[in-house]
Amino acid sequence: MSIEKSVAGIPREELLGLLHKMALIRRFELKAAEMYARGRIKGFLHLYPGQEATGVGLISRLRDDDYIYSHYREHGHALARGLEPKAVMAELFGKVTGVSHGLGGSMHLFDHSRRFMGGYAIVGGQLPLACGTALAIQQLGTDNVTVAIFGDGAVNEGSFHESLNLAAIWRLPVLFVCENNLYGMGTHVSRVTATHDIYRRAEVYGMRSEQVDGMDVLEVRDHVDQALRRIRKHEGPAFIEAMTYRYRGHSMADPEFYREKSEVERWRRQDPINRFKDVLLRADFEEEELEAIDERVDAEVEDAVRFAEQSRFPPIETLTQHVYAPSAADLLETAEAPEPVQAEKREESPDREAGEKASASEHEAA
Amino acid sequence: MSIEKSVAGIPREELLGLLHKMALIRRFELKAAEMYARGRIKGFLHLYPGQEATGVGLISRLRDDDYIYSHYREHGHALARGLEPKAVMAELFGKVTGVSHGLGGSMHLFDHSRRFMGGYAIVGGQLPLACGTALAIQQLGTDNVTVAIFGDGAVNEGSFHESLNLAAIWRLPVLFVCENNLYGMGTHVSRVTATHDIYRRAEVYGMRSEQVDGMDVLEVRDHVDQALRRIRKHEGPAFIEAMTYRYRGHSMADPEFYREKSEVERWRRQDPINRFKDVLLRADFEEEELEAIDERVDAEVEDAVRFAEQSRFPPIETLTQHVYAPSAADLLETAEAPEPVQAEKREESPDREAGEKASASEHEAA
Amino acid sequence: MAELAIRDALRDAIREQMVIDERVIVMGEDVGAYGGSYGVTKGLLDEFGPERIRDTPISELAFVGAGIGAAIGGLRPIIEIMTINFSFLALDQIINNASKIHYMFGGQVPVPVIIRMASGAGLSLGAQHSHSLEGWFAHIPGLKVVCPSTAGDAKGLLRTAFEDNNPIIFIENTALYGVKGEVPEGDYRVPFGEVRIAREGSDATVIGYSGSVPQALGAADRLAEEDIEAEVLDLRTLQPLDTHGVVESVRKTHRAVVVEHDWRSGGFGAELAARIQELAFDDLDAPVARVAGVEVPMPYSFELEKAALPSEAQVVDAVRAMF
Amino acid sequence: MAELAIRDALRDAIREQMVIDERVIVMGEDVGAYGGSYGVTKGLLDEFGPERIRDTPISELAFVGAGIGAAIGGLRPIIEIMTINFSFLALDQIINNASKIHYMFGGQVPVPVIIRMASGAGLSLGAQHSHSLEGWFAHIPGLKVVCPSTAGDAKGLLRTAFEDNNPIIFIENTALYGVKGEVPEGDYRVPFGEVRIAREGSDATVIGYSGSVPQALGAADRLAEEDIEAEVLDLRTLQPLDTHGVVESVRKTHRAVVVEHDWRSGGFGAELAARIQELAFDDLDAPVARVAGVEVPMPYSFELEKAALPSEAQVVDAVRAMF
Ligand SMILES: Cc1ncc(C[n+]2csc(CCOP(=O)(O)OP(=O)(O)O)c2C)c(N)n1
Ligand SMILES: Cc1ncc(C[n+]2csc(CCOP(=O)(O)OP(=O)(O)O)c2C)c(N)n1
Ligand SMILES: [Mg+2]
Ligand SMILES: [Mg+2]
Repeated sequence: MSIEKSVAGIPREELLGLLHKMALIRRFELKAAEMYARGRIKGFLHLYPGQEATGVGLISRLRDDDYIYSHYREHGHALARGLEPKAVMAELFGKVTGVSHGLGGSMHLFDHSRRFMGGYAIVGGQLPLACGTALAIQQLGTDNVTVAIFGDGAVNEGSFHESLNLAAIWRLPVLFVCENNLYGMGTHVSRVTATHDIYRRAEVYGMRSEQVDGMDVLEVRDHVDQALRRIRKHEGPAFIEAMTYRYRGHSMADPEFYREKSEVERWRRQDPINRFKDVLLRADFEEEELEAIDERVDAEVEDAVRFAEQSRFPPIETLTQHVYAPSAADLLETAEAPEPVQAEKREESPDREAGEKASASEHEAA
Repeated sequence: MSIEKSVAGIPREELLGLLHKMALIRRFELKAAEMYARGRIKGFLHLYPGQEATGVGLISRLRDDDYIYSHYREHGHALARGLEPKAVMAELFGKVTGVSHGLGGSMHLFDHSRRFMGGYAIVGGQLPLACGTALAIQQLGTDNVTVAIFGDGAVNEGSFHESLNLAAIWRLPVLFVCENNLYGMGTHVSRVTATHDIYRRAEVYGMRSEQVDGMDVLEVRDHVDQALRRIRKHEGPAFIEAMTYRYRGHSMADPEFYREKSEVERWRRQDPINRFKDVLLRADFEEEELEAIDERVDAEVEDAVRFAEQSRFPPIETLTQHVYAPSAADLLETAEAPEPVQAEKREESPDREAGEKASASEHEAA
Repeated sequence: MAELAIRDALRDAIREQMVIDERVIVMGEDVGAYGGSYGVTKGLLDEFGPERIRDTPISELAFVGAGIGAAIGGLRPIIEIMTINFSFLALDQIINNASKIHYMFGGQVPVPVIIRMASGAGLSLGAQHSHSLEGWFAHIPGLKVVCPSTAGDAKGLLRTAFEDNNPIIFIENTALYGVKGEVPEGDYRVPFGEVRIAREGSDATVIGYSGSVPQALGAADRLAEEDIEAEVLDLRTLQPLDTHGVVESVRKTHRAVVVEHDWRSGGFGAELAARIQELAFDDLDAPVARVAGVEVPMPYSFELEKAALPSEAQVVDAVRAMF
Repeated sequence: MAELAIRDALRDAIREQMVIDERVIVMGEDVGAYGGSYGVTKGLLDEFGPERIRDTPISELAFVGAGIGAAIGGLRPIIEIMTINFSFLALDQIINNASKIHYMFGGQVPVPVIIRMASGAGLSLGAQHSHSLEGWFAHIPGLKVVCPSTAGDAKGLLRTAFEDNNPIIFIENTALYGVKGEVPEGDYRVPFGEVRIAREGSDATVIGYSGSVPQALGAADRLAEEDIEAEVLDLRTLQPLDTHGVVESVRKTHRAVVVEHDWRSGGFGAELAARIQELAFDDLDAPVARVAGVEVPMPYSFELEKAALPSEAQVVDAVRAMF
């Protein structure tokens, strides 16, 4: 596909929007790494640099009523979807102002209002969920779509196979997007995947499937667009394999024994942001416009950090608050307290006490 | 493939052997159904009539040192492998003389001496095991093979996908044999399987795969032979889909609401035993020879029932005997008692008492 | 009141709910034309069509996960896992997704999915088809665990489940499907977290759930002949658990025996024993006793299987030993 | 004696065994060049090559099942499931196959497979990566469950596992991998089913396993300042369980507290409480107490996670409350 033509077809503002999202993600992730090193963020942290074109190209074509299910490497998807950098950073900091109120963390970003249906940390675990939400769409008779994002490592899980088969036989409105960054942790895709091109696995379920250059935001965008159009016309699920690369280790703990620095360098040379900047410059965009975007994202990310720093941790009293969702019966019984409550009314759980007690006490593990 | 030519190539005795096995299985299964109706056999009973050519053709080409893993519809496989009809019937009767000492039942026939590695009752659950035993073969450097037998219903389980991928990337000596009898319980394969021809699913893992007429014992035999030869030469796993049909319900409880009697009749018209008899008659075999086989299997099955009837149930004292296999440490500590013992020496388990007590007591469930 | 078998009471509850709530769908292996392995969904396909009564592939992980995803997307799915023995294949979805999604995303979305499954032993189905793991599910916060032993409770608890916004593990004992009992007409519910006093008594508390309740009652009959009046409690739900109801009874009787088909070590009976001694230590005249399954993979052979399961006689002995 | 971290003690045991037993292979995700997610298998690839140190696809069900099948076929596989949280995907193979094959086929074939997995919380890994389900595995007959808390035990128990002919669930606490301890030189083993008396005492028995042992010891230190001498038991194996050792200690001290990171309801502590009151009822001066995880999906936020886990202070309080 000719890049110039696409540039021609897409309004200026939208093009700048794509660049902005990619730059924002890049900046955000580098800052997150820094905050991790400073101990502000804990646990596992999986970063997205290198893969921005895939997430941004994909998500730019979704409607507000489409659903997204992702995995644990999902900051980029969340930001592309319009989740506030502040609230995402606050989540990484474990703050109550985070998108998941500090309960989720880096791997579990969620925003129901934007139909960003979560990052999931069990490889392949989000695929059945995506099928189910697509089934709900189908039953309700609307033409929105569910997108399931996952990595090359996930394609060897049983859940992958079962989900693709289910989506195919029921013609569910799901777009499966495999971000093939060549590695699942330290394992190269070719060592564990008997199918050379992953997208061919989807074909065996009778599904439309294709491979795209995941380092080219416009190519991703274009193919996603076509796939979505078909899905909205009830033609059943589709599959896209985006060839991409992660620049950083699998997580912050990864010593990267399994690949050569030179390989990383090779991929960096076709950096999706630089490539897209080149495209824009070759069209009629000015250096300054693009630089302005960099400045803007710097500010946004600084703001996000400030916001996260200044936010509170969730109060210890809320520890047991969301274990159960309130149900009709609970609301009846607690008419005076309309806040979510735990469901077991009659349970004198010694754990609640334990939970409260613990707040005052010291903890030695780790 | 020309049937006559195969007949020509195969020694008389072997041909009669194939017929004998098929007839034995047919007779055995009908008798088992009768014994079930009479309450001698309990639980689930899944019968094999209609599929005899597949099991017999397949297993006739295996060497003694090859392994077989099967599912719960495995009486035919066990008999084809040479397990004694007596010991198989005794197992269905729950007798201590059964192949699994009465502990397994119809779904769990096993004979280590014949490398019949078990019937398994979780759909797809035997596939990873088969891969593992094939891995052992590979590590030990021999040229034997592991055969995994399963139904069309199993191909939608995650275990199918994961196992085929694993076998393919490690080039394990596994022959996967799918007995496609068109139904998984009451569900037609086409309603739940997005891939029209199941054997094509295997191709996506880069595996040699083919579809055969599972009602033709010589065709099955021939294709298995070729596949085994390649596997023994370390060319990696292979896949065979045998098209077949089960005449009876899924299990004894199946009311068969989901298919027309006429469909069953159509398949019965190409009955694998009758077809093979015709082939033999068209060659130089005599009616009497074939009738003699029928008489022989009648007697064998009558013997099997008599043996099963006359055998003892396992003594109640043995209830906890095989929970743990004896280990070096156990043998040391119980030098005076070389029999298998439970491993937890220091455990004063109240359950053992319970087990003993229960033997004398009455039980009301079910 | 109608006399109904448990399977029919369950079907009635599902049918009535499907009529009033379009969002309810049923998914599982052979729930359609076959009517479900234990006949619970028989006839529903004809009434509601294949869009709402969905036969699935044999893909437990995917269709359970899809049920969860459908609940998130606004449906009220009822998932049938043919038996609890196959639920192992779907546990990742149940534990890592269903039980946690509401909490780990900060309470943003409820997961109103009902996961039905048949459990229990005693039908000569062998080691891989005879699990009773009610207690396992009750260990996982975020799940509710329901396990009725009567037709009236089966329907009433399922109706309560329809109105609950959480993942419900609804466990049906295979040996009880055909057992008949009175089912109230009309719009009734049985609340979660309330024991049913199946028989009143003053001398000992015998606690059962699911398949063990009939044994508890049988034992109480026998004990009555010896002038020991046992109070029999049917827990009905393990999560929420009516600790209060259990402890009240034990305070009255001073003796407690738990009966369960599950293996003894780490069965739900252990939790009951632990709680009772925590909360009623000084009221106990004897340690809490457990009558449970022998710790073996279930043998196929009939007499062995009987011996592996708890019996009325063992319950009687356990109570007697306390006097 | 050498001072080694648990991860290094484990690696030494594996390496030594691989040298003397050709049948031993290691399989799991990234056990090769990556060295395992927690570094236990680091360097083994170089020493033993890719045939014996096998990186697997992310296919827990298949590679765990393949480990079982390889054991049946004559190997002595060591399977690494990266963390216990992913073991849900393989539970069908572990429960329906590994734990039952020896029994249900009449004792014809042993299944000598070791399934290692990292468990525990406290590292801010969130709800899906913080399970402590040791007790779940101990509920399944046919499995043995090992969960060391020191380097010496880790190596000694793993060496015992090598000589066992049964499926072993070998659970390693993520927070303890780096903790150093003395490891005897040479050919020693730690037997299954024997508690370790981590500290002697006469006034109360504090029972821990895996990640909770350091807390039990810390609490004992504090209690000693108040002249309460707690005896600390490290169970080391949950199946077989040293019921005798536990009961002996409680008979001496008359008080028992169980500490565990797992959720309270139905955690292994429930089984301990149930057994202790069954076997030492009259020796107890107070009900058996449990200090356990709060029943919530593990929150990510640091202070909340701390609050969800048991603390030394809670153990101290629980013991104090018994006087
Ligand atoms: C079921 C499961 N197994 C293993 C892991 C540990 N793990 C986390 S990420 C990962 C690699 C996944 O690779 P891929 O799907 O390619 O995604 P990427 O990290 O490359 O984006 C592994 C093995 C897990 N989280 N879940
Ligand atoms: C994991 C699992 N899910 C469901 C079942 C119940 N079940 C037993 S057999 C069967 C159908 C299997 O069909 P297929 O694989 O085609 O074998 P067939 O019975 O036709 O020989 C089902 C659903 C089971 N045993 N295991
Ligand atoms: Mg990847
Ligand atoms: Mg079939």
